[in-house]
Amino acid sequence: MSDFIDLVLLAMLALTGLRIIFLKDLFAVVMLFGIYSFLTALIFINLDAVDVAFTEAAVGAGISSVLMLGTLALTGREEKESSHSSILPLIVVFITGAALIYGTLDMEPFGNPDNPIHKHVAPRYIEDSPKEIGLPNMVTSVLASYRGFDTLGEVVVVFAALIAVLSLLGVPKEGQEKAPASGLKSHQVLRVVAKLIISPIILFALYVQFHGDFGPGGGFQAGVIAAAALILYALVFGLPNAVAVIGPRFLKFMAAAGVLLYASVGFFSMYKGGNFLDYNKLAADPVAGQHYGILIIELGVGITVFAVMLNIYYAFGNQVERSNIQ
Amino acid sequence: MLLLLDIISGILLVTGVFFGLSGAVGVFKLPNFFTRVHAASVTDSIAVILIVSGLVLQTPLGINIAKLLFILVFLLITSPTASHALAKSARHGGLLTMSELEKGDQEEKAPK
Amino acid sequence: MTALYAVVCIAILLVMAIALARAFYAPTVYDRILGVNMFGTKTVLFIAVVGYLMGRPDFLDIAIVYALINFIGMVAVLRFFEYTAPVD
Amino acid sequence: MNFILDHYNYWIVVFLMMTGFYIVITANNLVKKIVGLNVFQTSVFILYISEAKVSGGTAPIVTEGATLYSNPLPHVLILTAIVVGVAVTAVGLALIVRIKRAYGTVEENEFKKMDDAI
Repeated sequence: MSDFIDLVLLAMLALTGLRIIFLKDLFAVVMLFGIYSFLTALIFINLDAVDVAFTEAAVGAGISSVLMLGTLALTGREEKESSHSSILPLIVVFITGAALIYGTLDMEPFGNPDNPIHKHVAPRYIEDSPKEIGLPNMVTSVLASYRGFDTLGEVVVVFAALIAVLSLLGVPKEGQEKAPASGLKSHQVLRVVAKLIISPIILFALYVQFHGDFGPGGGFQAGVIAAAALILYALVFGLPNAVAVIGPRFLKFMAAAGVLLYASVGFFSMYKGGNFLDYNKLAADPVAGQHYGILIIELGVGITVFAVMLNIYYAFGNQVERSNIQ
Repeated sequence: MLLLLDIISGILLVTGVFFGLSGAVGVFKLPNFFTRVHAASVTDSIAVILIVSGLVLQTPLGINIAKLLFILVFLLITSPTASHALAKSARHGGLLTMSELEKGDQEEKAPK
Repeated sequence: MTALYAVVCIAILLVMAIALARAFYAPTVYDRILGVNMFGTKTVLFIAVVGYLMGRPDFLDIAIVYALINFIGMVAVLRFFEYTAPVD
Repeated sequence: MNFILDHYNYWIVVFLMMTGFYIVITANNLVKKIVGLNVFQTSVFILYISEAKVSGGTAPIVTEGATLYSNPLPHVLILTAIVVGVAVTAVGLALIVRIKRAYGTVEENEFKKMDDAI
């Protein structure tokens, strides 16, 4: 049954990818890209990667689509007719594809438990991490503890992306008294419903943040979901109102604070006599130390991701509103 | 008792799926956008109610029931809202209803 | 029960395929959005049922996220229309 | 039949990768190029997650009665890759917005022509 679902979902995915090539309306392309992300996440669930599916659904389908729609509002919907001839690219693509297909023939059969990838470090993680870390979710254990330094790098990359976007687009000004009212003013029902559901979304984000050790979830996903709640607020009630709730300057501070919180755990464990990010030293009992360490760094990840995603949205939304006024 | 629960939830699931399929057919077969959005949104809501309650009957008491109920309530709030807002937006965007089309005897001017 | 879940899964996949076809070939731009929205709702149900089919129903969180993102995506699309009127 | 089932995932991955590649090299519009890049990127994600799957296994969250778990390591790599991917997409889109402001167009051939004219 699982194989059958896999077949059908992958076929749908391939068709969606093919359709994206031929559509000239960029709005339709972005809509199909949203479906594409949703389908990818479904495939991840079917292949047992629930944490990844969680991230892809929230980040890939949610934030990317919103950002792409914002860009389209600035750059226009129509793709112009291509001036290239499509013969040469087709030849290149077919040759590369044929070479890759030839390469896959040597690959291990899909799903076989004896594949080399399952023989090296994975058994160590699967057998020992519940004892060493004391958490049921192995993905969180590996992400936050065994590969904690790697994750610190990722968080810094996300932070750097925020700096890049802000230096390209600038930040919306705070405290404008005469900010033009915007938002979906004519949709009364939508405004009432949005008011109703924003607080449950934030509550759910907190649940994902702190339940990530036991089920799918964690800092990355929780940050994005919390940002999505405020993006919903900004979409329905207008950007100036959202900026009044959490301003971009405070968000910049938050993004840096999350990274620093993460790094400070590392330095604190060095101060306690361990290596960088060695949580065993954080408490008398190593397992309890791991718990504290993972809790704090997940919090740092969540804060940074929330601040970065929301601030990037602010930067794009500000551009859209400004071009709308002119 | 357990068998009875199985039968009830089976009936709920199957009817839910039936409504889902009929909505999907309606989205293709009906002639006008407003009739299509009607088909999609009404059957969406009833399918969600039936399928989720069918699953609730199969779940032991615990956090999973709470999650299922949260999904149910959330979808029941947001899905009709989205359909309503979409139909309203289409109306402002210039789509005409069927009766208006007959009255004015003009072709549906559809933005592509 | 497992056989029933499998049947329900296949039926929902069929509905998803039809909604996908609507999103591929839409007479108006609103039909495309309708297809995408319908696809999203059916996906939520699909995840819930697949959890029961695989015997691990504790992954309903993902279904909640789907429902949420689907709604936000919808609102973003409507907001997009405020800026660029879809009528030519 | 077994041979097809064993390699089906990889073939679809190659197909998607080539789809994304084709979009990137043929599209003139920069937004579409970004979509193509994302399609390409997602195909790599699916490749990693397919490798991690163990038939008959379950999601790598400890539960009673399960002995066979899928490989958690690729999941971790891809989880962070998705977030970084979106951050990179955001930077790309910001660049596109600036290009639109500077040249008035986001079609590659058009602003290349303007560059050559200078």
